Amino acid sequence: MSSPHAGRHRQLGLTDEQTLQMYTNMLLARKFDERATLIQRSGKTAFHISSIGQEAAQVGAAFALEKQHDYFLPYYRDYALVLSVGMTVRELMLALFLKAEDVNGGRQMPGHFGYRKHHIVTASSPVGTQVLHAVGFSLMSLIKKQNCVAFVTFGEGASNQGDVHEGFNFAGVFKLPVIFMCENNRYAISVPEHRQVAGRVVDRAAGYGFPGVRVDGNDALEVYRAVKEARERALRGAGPTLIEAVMYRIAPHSTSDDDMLYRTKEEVEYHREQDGIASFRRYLFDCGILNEELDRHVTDHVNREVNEAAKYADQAPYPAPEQALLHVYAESAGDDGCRS
Amino acid sequence: MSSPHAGRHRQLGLTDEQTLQMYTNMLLARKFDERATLIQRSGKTAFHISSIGQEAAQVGAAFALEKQHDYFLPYYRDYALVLSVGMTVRELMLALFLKAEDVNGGRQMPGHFGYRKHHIVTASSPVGTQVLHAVGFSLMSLIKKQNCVAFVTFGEGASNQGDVHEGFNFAGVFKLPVIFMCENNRYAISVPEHRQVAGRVVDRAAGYGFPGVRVDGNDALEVYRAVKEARERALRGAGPTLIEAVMYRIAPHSTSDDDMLYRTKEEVEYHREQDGIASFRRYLFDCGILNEELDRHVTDHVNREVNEAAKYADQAPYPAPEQALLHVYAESAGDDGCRS
Amino acid sequence: MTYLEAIRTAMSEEMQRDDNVFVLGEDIGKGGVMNATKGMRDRFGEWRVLDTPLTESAIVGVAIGAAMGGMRPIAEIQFADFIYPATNQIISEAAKIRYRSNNDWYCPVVIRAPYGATGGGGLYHSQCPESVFFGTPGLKIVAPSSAYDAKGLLKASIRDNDPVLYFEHKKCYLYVSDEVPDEDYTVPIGKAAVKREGGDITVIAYGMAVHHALKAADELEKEDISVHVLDLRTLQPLDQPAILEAAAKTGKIMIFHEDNKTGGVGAEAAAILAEQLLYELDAPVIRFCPPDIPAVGMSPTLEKFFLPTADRVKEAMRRLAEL
Amino acid sequence: MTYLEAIRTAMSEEMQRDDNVFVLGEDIGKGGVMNATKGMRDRFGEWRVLDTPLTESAIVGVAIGAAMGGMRPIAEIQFADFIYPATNQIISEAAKIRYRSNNDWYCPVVIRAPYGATGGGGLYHSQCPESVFFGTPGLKIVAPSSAYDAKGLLKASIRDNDPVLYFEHKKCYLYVSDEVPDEDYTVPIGKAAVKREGGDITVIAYGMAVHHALKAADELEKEDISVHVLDLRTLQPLDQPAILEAAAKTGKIMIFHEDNKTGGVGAEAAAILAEQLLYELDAPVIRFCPPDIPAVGMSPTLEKFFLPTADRVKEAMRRLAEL
Ligand SMILES: Cc1ncc(C[n+]2csc(CCOP(=O)(O)OP(=O)(O)O)c2C)c(N)n1
Ligand SMILES: Cc1ncc(C[n+]2csc(CCOP(=O)(O)OP(=O)(O)O)c2C)c(N)n1
Ligand SMILES: [Mg+2]
Ligand SMILES: [Mg+2]
Repeated sequence: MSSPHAGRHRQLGLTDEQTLQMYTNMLLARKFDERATLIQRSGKTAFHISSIGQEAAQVGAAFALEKQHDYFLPYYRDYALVLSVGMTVRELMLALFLKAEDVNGGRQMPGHFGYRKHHIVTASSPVGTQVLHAVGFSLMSLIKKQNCVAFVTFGEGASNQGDVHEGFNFAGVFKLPVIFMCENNRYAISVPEHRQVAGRVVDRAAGYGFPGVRVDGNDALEVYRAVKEARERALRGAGPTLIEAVMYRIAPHSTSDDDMLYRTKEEVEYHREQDGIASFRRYLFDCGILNEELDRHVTDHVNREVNEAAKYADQAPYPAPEQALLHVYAESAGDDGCRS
Repeated sequence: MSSPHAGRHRQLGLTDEQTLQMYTNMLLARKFDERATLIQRSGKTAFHISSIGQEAAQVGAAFALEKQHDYFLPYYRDYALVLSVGMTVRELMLALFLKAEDVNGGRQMPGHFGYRKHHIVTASSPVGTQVLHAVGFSLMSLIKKQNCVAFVTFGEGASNQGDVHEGFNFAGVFKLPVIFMCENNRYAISVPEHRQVAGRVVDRAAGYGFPGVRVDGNDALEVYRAVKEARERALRGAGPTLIEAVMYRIAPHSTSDDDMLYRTKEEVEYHREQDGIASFRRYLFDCGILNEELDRHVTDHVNREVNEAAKYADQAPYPAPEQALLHVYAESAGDDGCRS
Repeated sequence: MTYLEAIRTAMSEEMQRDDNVFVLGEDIGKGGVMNATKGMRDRFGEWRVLDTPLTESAIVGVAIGAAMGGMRPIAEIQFADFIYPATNQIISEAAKIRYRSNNDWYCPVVIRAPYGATGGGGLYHSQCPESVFFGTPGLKIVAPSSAYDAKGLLKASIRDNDPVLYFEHKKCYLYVSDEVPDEDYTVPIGKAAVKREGGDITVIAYGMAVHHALKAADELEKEDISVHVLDLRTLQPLDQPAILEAAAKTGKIMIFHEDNKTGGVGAEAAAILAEQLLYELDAPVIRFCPPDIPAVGMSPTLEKFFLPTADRVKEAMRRLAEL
Repeated sequence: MTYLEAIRTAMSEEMQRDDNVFVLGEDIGKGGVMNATKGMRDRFGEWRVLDTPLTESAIVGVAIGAAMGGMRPIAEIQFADFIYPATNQIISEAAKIRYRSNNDWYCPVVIRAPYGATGGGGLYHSQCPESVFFGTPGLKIVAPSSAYDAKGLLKASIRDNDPVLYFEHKKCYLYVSDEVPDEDYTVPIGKAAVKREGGDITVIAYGMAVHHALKAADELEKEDISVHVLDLRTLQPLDQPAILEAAAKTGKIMIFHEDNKTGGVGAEAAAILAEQLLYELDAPVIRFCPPDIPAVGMSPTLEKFFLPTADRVKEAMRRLAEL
């Protein structure tokens, strides 16, 4: 029995295979996340920051962009995004376990993505700074006629940082090919949206003369559509777009946070039921792309991948202590630094 | 012969006397400004930054606020504003000449206002920072139930600084009694508005959930009305207002600037004809508040004041060199610093 | 009482004493991510324990405005690593308000910044940003190492009529606990404290380094090496007489901090000695500090390599004593 | 060629040589408020001499993004006094990109900051903010004093694969003029230069202070005092061997800069001497710097009081020589 919406993904230009892949990626991110939480609780790792509730939007966005061509400036919850543009769950696990083989060499907290090969731009902790870098990449794209966009995400809390505003204005003045996506998960640690954001994030775009689009972050296809349109605008020289994807942070802020100090179980439960993965799964069932058997198969596959990755990362060696001294500066004048 | 608008000021609650005073203050600021430019050219002083073209808006705003009660956070062109809330032209001249008796003791560039007695808050050069201070004053007013507002101005260039955005958001979240007024004089040094501001300044307010009002900065009564309404909103707990007063910077950016590098004489001349003082003068004539004789009298008086102030400041002594060492910190633990 | 409780108590007592005192910062309503303000919102209400938007420049800038308006704000920066967006407000504004206005305005703001490594903080939750603000005239900087000083210096900072940057070491929060009297007291800003008397070498330190130094000194005592330990407590203005006195005592000086070596507070201390105590130095001055790398790596091996420990500092102290 | 022309020439030649090089900043299209980019927009077009909005954090942050994307941006801060809004982008981002990414990303950005007093600049158009950024590992800092070095160091900075903060002294712009060859050359980052050989005292300086020192040295020669002058040129990394060698030459060392004394680069230089050259010092190290007040007062009397001059430094040099 197919629902009235069953053809949505095809109308948007997505094949059945891509759509199934979207589902797989969401699931992979979710399973990674759940496992990472358990691993942290077991005491094996120091810290995990969860993305549960944000996977659908991230995957929707990623599929609207071009891998290894566009530039990605994710923030720390974007596991599903980076998995969709080239990172492996093993790499995420190596970061979680802070091992030498981690892209960042175990230097950074998990969730601080960066991978030149995949055009994932290195991230720091101070929130919002990456928005300006994204504008810089888009300026580069324009000047060097690279025909690519920069895609950057940030939380609704971070959206209030001065850098974000300066980035909006800079990109607006020069009509740069950049897509700003706010993952509005309603909390910045303990501070709820209404105590954090005056007005609405999406309405800020108008103040800079470019469109703001508010989408249901639990609806991967809706996000896909918005990002795809934004990308087309950007590439035809019409300038930036601000997308506000509204979702909910299901887990506490991080493994160090006790969210029951500032919200109720009921509120969380209510939102857990809106899960964007579950609804996407239903959609795939409706379309006949997924059935119980295939779903079991996908899930098994994902679980196996997560298992293997965790095992690998657990056993991988830590960086040698003296590694700490390397890479403050380029090793030689000619050293352009990148490994690729 | 009285024009159809001749009663505007009374409708707005301004007496004839106040309206004449507004005119006098504009004129005083203008004459100070012209004289300061000449003095600088003569080599007697180092630097002047002109306000010509912005007096009407400043006076309109000042008259809508309460002296020594509300807090004023002017920016460097606000001569007419500070003259209207308590400073004298002698004090402006002392600042221009950098003399010991200057409120700032000759330490700061002219145009960096500050006068605790008159609730004029000390200003620095980095643009936009004062917006956050204004928000702080309004927070104080709310917490301590002072029933006063903070009024802050800044240029359209400065409006892009991160601090301004953070201030808007902070004030919006807590509905603070603060009035933001952008004096949009179309240039930030050499950069014209369209290369500086993406979208329109006024439209940014909506992004923070409070009203934005765009007014003709050459129309003192229009600005008065907007600020008065904003003040009422603020005091009844309805939160901040952003006012964008559109005007034109008639003079070069400062005495160090050559504006013919980036705009034409014709453009300047066109705007000079829109002068807000001249139109206010015509309005007063229309209302029968001013006539040729009274105008001559007012002008003579203003000129005399400016003359005397210039002479006084010229002859006043410079600060003693060792004064430079004072007031880095409070002199004693109990020293609260202020002279009043 | 723990160092963390001392901070909380100081804030609470000052808020009780003076209605103008209030705290503002991110997540402080629920108690703060460090628990420094735990329970305070219930006691003082949400306007005096004010959860702000996630904007450090605004936290400091708004505090500056409120301070000029007659209040005594305590601005909490969630981690010292995130203080940089507020640099302009701190250096261009807070530090210069009294001076630029010729004493007409002043700015009694306290900025609390939890700093230093605790284990598992990585590059951006472990930094020691003292050196960025050190040497900014108009600003005072304190960095207590004991609960007693944490309370007394925080009270002094709140009552001070100039801006104070209050660096609280995150590792001290629960690790450090000592006697704190019930009565009201302050610890004067600008005064160092001798933490241990000794005759062979002098260690000048602040923050967690003081504890490592004391521990190492205890152990070295068994080897008949007698260590004099000076805790700077205030970084700006430095207590020059105390530095000179402590250094003159032994003539062999080690300066020890967790901030990077180059350009740190230790450079100034060493410079003061080179300028004013040259003829009494019996050995080259030593700065014992982490290497000049951007910050602490997150991986345990990297972190351990970076951080000074009592063991490592003991080695260095012994070598100095043997010179 | 003047120092200012040297800067302009270096930028123009590098832009000619490499399409990835471009300049961005406030008012640079019309030539910049200092004329550093005069005529360059006509030559290279408005995308390569890019007038930005009035937002320093964006100027630096966008430059960082473009640099990671393969370009070589030169970000102009209109006055060094206005660099502070960009502190977070400089310290948390530019300086840590290579390190935090384990050498996967790097950030070849140059930030030009006109600094120092010229007369009539007042508190916010005269500052020397070196000490704020000094001691930030991952960042390089240069501060040339001659036209030759200005050009050579700017070229080296543009070609460098790490972020460089380029402090250009505003007083040097037109005051300083010297031989600059037509051929392409660079001055290596990290190397100091002996500007004058001498045997009685050593002056270590950078920026305008070098010229005051040289002038004073010339005059002292008539009094038979022979002065050795070292120009640091690069502030980070400091050229330690050159500092030690120059200091050892005379054993009497004065460190001289326009930045405030406390926490300045001079503190580090003095600390290096106290650590590594103690036994060869014949007199206490002297730091000759302006007093620790927030900044230069605008009034001529205040400014004159604050600023070091050749006369005043000569006095101090003579006193050191006579010790
Ligand atoms: C400049 C800065 N200040 C404070 C923090 C500490 N911090 C980390 S995450 C966070 C909340 C971020 O909220 P939001 O932007 O909504 O993203 P979310 O975590 O909800 O996804 C805070 C305050 C930080 N990382 N950076
Ligand atoms: C943070 C900062 N950057 C740069 C400057 C240098 N500057 C002084 S005024 C000015 C232009 C300001 O333009 P706008 O805000 O429109 O005000 P206007 O001068 O036009 O009244 C600039 C760039 C400054 N004062 N502060
Ligand atoms: Mg959030
Ligand atoms: Mg303007």
